[in-house]
Amino acid sequence: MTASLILEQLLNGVQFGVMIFLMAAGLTLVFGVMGLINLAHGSLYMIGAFASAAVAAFTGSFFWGLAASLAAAAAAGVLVEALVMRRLYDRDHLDQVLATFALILIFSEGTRWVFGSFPLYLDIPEVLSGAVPIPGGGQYPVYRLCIIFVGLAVGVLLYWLIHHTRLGIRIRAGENDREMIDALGVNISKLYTAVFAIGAALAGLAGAMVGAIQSVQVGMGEPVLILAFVVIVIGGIGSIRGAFIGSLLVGVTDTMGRFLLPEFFRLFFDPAGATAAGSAIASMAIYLLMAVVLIFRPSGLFGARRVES
Amino acid sequence: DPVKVGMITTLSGGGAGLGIDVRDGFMLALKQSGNTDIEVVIEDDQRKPDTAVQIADKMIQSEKVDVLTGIIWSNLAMAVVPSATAQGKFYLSPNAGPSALAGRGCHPNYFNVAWQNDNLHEAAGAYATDAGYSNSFILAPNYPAGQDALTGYKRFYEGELAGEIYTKLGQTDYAAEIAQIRASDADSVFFFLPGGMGISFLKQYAGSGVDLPLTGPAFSFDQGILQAVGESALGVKNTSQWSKDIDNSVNAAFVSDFEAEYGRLPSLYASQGFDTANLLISAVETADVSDPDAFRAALEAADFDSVRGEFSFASNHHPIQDIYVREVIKEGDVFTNKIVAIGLTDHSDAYVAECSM
Amino acid sequence: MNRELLLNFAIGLGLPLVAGVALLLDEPFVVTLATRVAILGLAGVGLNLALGLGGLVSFGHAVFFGIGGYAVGVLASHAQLYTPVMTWPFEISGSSSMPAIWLVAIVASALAGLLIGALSLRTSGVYFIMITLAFGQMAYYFAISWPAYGGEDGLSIYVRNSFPRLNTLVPFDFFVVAYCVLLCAILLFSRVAISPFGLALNATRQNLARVQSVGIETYRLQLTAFVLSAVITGLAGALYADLNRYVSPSMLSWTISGEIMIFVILGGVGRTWAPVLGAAVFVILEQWLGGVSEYWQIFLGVILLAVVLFARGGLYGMIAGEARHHG
Amino acid sequence: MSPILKLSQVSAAYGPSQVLFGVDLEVESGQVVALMGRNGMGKTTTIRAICGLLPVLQGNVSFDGETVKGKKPYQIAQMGIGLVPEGRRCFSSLTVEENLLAVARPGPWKLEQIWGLFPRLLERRGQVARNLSGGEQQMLAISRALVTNPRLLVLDEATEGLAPVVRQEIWRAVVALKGNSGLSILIVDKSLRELSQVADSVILLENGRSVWNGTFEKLSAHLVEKYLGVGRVGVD
Amino acid sequence: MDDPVLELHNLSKSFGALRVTNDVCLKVERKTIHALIGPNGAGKSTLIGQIAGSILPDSGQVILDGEDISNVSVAGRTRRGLARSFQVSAVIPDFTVLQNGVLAVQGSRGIVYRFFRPALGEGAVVDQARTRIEAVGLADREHVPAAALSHGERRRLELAMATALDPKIFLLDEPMAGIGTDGSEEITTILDGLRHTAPVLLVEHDMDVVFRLADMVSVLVDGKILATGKPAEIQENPDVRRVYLGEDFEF
Ligand SMILES: Nc1ncnc2c1ncn2[C@@H]1O[C@H](COP(=O)(O)OP(=O)(O)OP(=O)(O)O)[C@@H](O)[C@H]1O
Ligand SMILES: Nc1ncnc2c1ncn2[C@@H]1O[C@H](COP(=O)(O)OP(=O)(O)OP(=O)(O)O)[C@@H](O)[C@H]1O
Ligand SMILES: [Mg+2]
Ligand SMILES: [Mg+2]
Repeated sequence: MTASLILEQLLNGVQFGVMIFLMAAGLTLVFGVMGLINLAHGSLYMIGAFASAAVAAFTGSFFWGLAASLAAAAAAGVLVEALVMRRLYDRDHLDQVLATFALILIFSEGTRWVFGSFPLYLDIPEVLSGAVPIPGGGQYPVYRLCIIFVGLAVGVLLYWLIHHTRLGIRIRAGENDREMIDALGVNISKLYTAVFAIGAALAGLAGAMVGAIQSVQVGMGEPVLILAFVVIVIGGIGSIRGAFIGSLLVGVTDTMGRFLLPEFFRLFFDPAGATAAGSAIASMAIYLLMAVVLIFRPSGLFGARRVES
Repeated sequence: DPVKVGMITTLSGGGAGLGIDVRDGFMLALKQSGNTDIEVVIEDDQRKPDTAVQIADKMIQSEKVDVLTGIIWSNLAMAVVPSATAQGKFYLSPNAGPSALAGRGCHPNYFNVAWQNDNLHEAAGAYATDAGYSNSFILAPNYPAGQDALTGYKRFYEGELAGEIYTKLGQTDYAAEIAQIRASDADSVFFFLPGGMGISFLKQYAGSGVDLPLTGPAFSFDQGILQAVGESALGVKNTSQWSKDIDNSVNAAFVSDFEAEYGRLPSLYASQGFDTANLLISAVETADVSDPDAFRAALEAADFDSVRGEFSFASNHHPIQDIYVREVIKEGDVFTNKIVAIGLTDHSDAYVAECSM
Repeated sequence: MNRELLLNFAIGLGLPLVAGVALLLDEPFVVTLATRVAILGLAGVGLNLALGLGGLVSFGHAVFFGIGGYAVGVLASHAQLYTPVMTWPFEISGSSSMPAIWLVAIVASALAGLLIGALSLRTSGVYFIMITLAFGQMAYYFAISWPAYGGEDGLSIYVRNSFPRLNTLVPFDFFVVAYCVLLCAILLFSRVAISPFGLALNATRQNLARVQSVGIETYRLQLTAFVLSAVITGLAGALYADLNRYVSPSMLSWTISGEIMIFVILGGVGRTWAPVLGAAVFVILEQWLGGVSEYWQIFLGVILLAVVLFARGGLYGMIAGEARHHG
Repeated sequence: MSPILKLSQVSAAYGPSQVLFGVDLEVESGQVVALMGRNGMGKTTTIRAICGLLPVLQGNVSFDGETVKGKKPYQIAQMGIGLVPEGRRCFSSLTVEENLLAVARPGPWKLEQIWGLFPRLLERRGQVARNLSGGEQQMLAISRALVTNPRLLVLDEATEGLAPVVRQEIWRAVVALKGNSGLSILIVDKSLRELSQVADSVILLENGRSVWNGTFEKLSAHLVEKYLGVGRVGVD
Repeated sequence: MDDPVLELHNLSKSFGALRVTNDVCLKVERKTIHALIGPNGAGKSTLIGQIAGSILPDSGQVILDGEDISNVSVAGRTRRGLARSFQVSAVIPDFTVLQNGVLAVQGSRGIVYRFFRPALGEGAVVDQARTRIEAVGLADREHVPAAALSHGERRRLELAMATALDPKIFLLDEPMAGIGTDGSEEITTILDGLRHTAPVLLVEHDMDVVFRLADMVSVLVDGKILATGKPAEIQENPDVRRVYLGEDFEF
């Protein structure tokens, strides 16, 4: 185990983190900022992936696929908001849980109905394939660098949207007190639809981008959903910066855990046992991380803390 | 009176493809046999053990089936088989073959028509040895099937291990593992990553610039899934007890009939479903299910034409069969496999001895 | 709340009635289904105590469900192999007697509840949901990769454990056992809901600061409720394992936590019998739709959606009207 | 001139429980009208009905000759009604400045004017509303309504929890507003003393009905006694 | 008479750069109403919060009846005899007026860990809750859920819950706010009566009430006690007039 390998793994961790952030970005907006519990986020992610796979296969162009993923997911988002979420704003959060759980069933099986039960083919475009050498030897896949870039871009865009545009301010106001912002002359429900669609589109984009180096299949969304919630909560609900830091933490923890823990356990156990034990702990690592963070910072790293309980 | 067969298999959610193929293969065989006194009820287990148990209870208690079959996943099999056989029902496994049911937990009424879980991995190990690999890097998910896989590989592989990794079940990003492979001085990589995990790994491996030879069991290179992997899989060696180019008339007929019937190439799972049905039919034609001992004997005889050619049961009711090494190729614009070697001949499994019957 | 009372009776009597009739018509599977409803309902009643009364939305109740299950699996498997569960510091041998196993399940899930609750209750709201989920996932991955008791393949207990003077392998007998446990839990719930403890718990759900300012230590209060809830769900897990004669990590997976929560919400949060109704409807839909089409889950989704959109407060809210206030 | 706001026989309910049983109310443009009544008589409910936050069952509400019945709250607000709600209801996680930016509409009232009226808010401009003191939140609520640049300002207990000095400021401001810019004001407040100085007319509510209206001069001690339950007009 | 029920020793609290409570010392004597007035944002509620324990001071002690309760939890302080009413009504919305009262009595009497008897079956508890609710004029609203109360009605309930605690001292944060014209009279008399059961630390912006009731008045400005004294003195204090009462203030 050399220093350069450790370095590369760190890089992988960060890279994975940014990838997670990309996957969580849409939910950061919808859940973190608008305060809606949307379990169907994973489904929107899946829709994006399937749309791009289908269109890419049809047109032969990955980038048309990308466009399609945005469009399809956004459209789905608008439908969900207008037909379901909107009716639940003044309800208990638990109703949103049940409703969006139902949406998962509908989307997943609906997708399977349309596209069949086998994974779809979606590969990275020629221009972005292959690997480039990185300093300190070793190679790094071009496409992963793209994902990092897009992830960062999305992060910046979100931050700007939420904190430096009137739209962002109004959305946050709506999250605080929907009735008041309405009574003061802002058509909040229109804005909510729009922003929900943006969130959905981001989920779709992530689905397409990440789907290309993973497997485009029914049920691909749920693990993403959980991961997204994890990073948002670690970072502190409502904080874009938090979600980003959270993603990096999770990415690095998970990668380094998978990499180092087995090594670590070899100091005590026989190789086979060490590998098993090490990877067992590694698979829990991110949840351990979340638990620890919340125990010491009950509202996440950057969450708003109440002074008066 | 007709023999009633209950098929519990996965028809919804992520793993549905496998269940559907088993079902289609099975039903094709029935259709061809024209055998009217086999009646089949099919239900979806959603890949949930408790649902599978519930369905099994239903089939046994109200539908009064004589034979159960269809389960894809080891953990579901473990949930259903022991209590079903304990209640005197027959179970024919078209896919899962957990070691527990092959060894100490074997049962007279339990027959596995596909393979014991370790088989394909053992063949991969044997192939690695033949191919002269001396320093393999091996990885599999951290759950029993994964642990069995690596054990199976090591059982027949004689070289060194450059590394041994258990990944997280359902893991989707393999950058870290691939980096470790690159850093190691391995001369070959063996991996068992069923379903989406395999697709992700292969794509990312292809993009990583590492080009060590890959070997693995058929699951990630099977007809259904292969198209999704695409180029990335070309040239990979994978082990399987069946391949559409196994050269015998039954197989040829099966492949063309299946394609004619369902408009797609058959998969490994389809072939297993097909064989399972034919085994059943052969037994039903020679014995009456109401006489368990006779029926069991008929099954043990395995007097049917398998698409795999030679086929017989070991004393623990698991197959004795050849296991082939296939290479992924491209025919026209379809990705598929062709046999390049035989990994193990007339191979049984490591648990026969433990089974006392 | 008159109609609520009627509905309660309808469910409370309907369940055994169905089972009884099925017995006469020799439909053992229907009895099994009724048992399933009773057990899942029981798990829901447990969660409802924390979620409905205390507003503690736990997304980790599968842990307790699973612990109950593994209590059965471990003890029974050791009993079958005549090996002790542990020999140090003191010897515990396996057992195949339900009451004994239940005791273990209760103690185990209480301890787990105490630990998880004590840590999780430092947070609140969505953070609480997620931290409980975290503990759930940890337990799940641990169980999957821990080889001792079968890992993901789980543990088969070939025969159901025994209950004095009953043959638990007979579906109806086992139903009786499960149903009686359910009744006890329901009784407990309905008493607690209106007790001083219930009142205070209910208040913490709505305004923590206020409850503290009248001199009540809310942390202790919520922790007590959480443990109570964990115990009930754990007991349900034990019964569930015996129903299936099988335990596996899938009992610990987040989807189970989700399903239990769905039963509660679908039935009507905070209403005594609601989780049972929720479980019943869910199980029936699964059974019935499963036959309709390969894509039956779409229909399930649509129906659930319809319920949320058109019925405030779940099915109970729809039939018996909104609760005057929870509990 | 026609009234800018006119309620005729308005009745409204919260779900099953009816609260308003016929409220008549008129605000001439440029006027200050006081809406008074004991606790729980329906003042806030009347205001909610005006702003479209509560459906009008019977009767009609018209603003500037145009009926507002059935319009969405934001549409009504955009017609030119600025609400200072009971209990402040600031956007708790937004900063003072964001609270204002969220709803600001073009017109004479800009942030500068606000900072002028409430220097305190300028000091706190970067602080999230949740952490503001009660009075600061009240100031913010008032400012928030002003920056929507309404033609009718609706104040529901807007001086609650304000220090006497600040309260006097507000009353001065009200007079000033009334003077220039022809702003009309509907005001709910308990301090008779100040109201008597600024209000052109009074409407008394009793159990959801408007039982009397007229000018302050006409408001006899007996009426005050009967409907406001006050012996001496606030002062002793 | 120097036998204070409540003593504050050098309390200080900062939020970041902002010094909200600045070395505050205060004594509340028995049988008195001690008014705490001061400009908006002076730090009154924060001070109340620190006394009640919901906000932790950076330094200083809170002494209740000779006992240092600086490290006692909110609930603990209440059980030791602090009763606090919130500036923003904090009642239990889903509960009826009566249930809110019962909750308070329950808490103060430590009747919580009873699982099997109905809460509303505890005769003594319910009776006490009732009397306190009647005292604030909500008798006929007993079974209305708090969420359905008008603002003023909710303020009354808030007060009732405080009195239901039978405390050693009341901390009342703007009890008059929102109380309508009619209420003023009524509530004022109630407060007036309170001093005989227990002293009151009264935060209030309604000067009519303050100067009618208070035995002592302390003026808090920017976290510091500017002045403490008899109402008459305070009224005449030029500083107080400038920063708080307003020059043209007359009582
Ligand atoms: N959300 C609600 N649901 C049901 N009834 C309500 C609701 N809000 C208020 N009420 C009832 O409507 C009546 C009028 O309430 P409203 O708030 O209009 O009174 P108000 O005149 O504003 O009193 P206050 O001076 O205390 O603010 C009260 O009796 C109150 O109980
Ligand atoms: N958590 C906090 N973070 C930063 N500043 C705070 C926080 N809480 C209060 N403040 C500030 O401290 C000052 C004192 O607040 P406090 O609520 O005690 O004032 P107050 O005397 O009660 O005023 P009012 O009479 O208006 O209620 C205010 O200026 C407020 O902005
Ligand atoms: Mg009001
Ligand atoms: Mg204050």
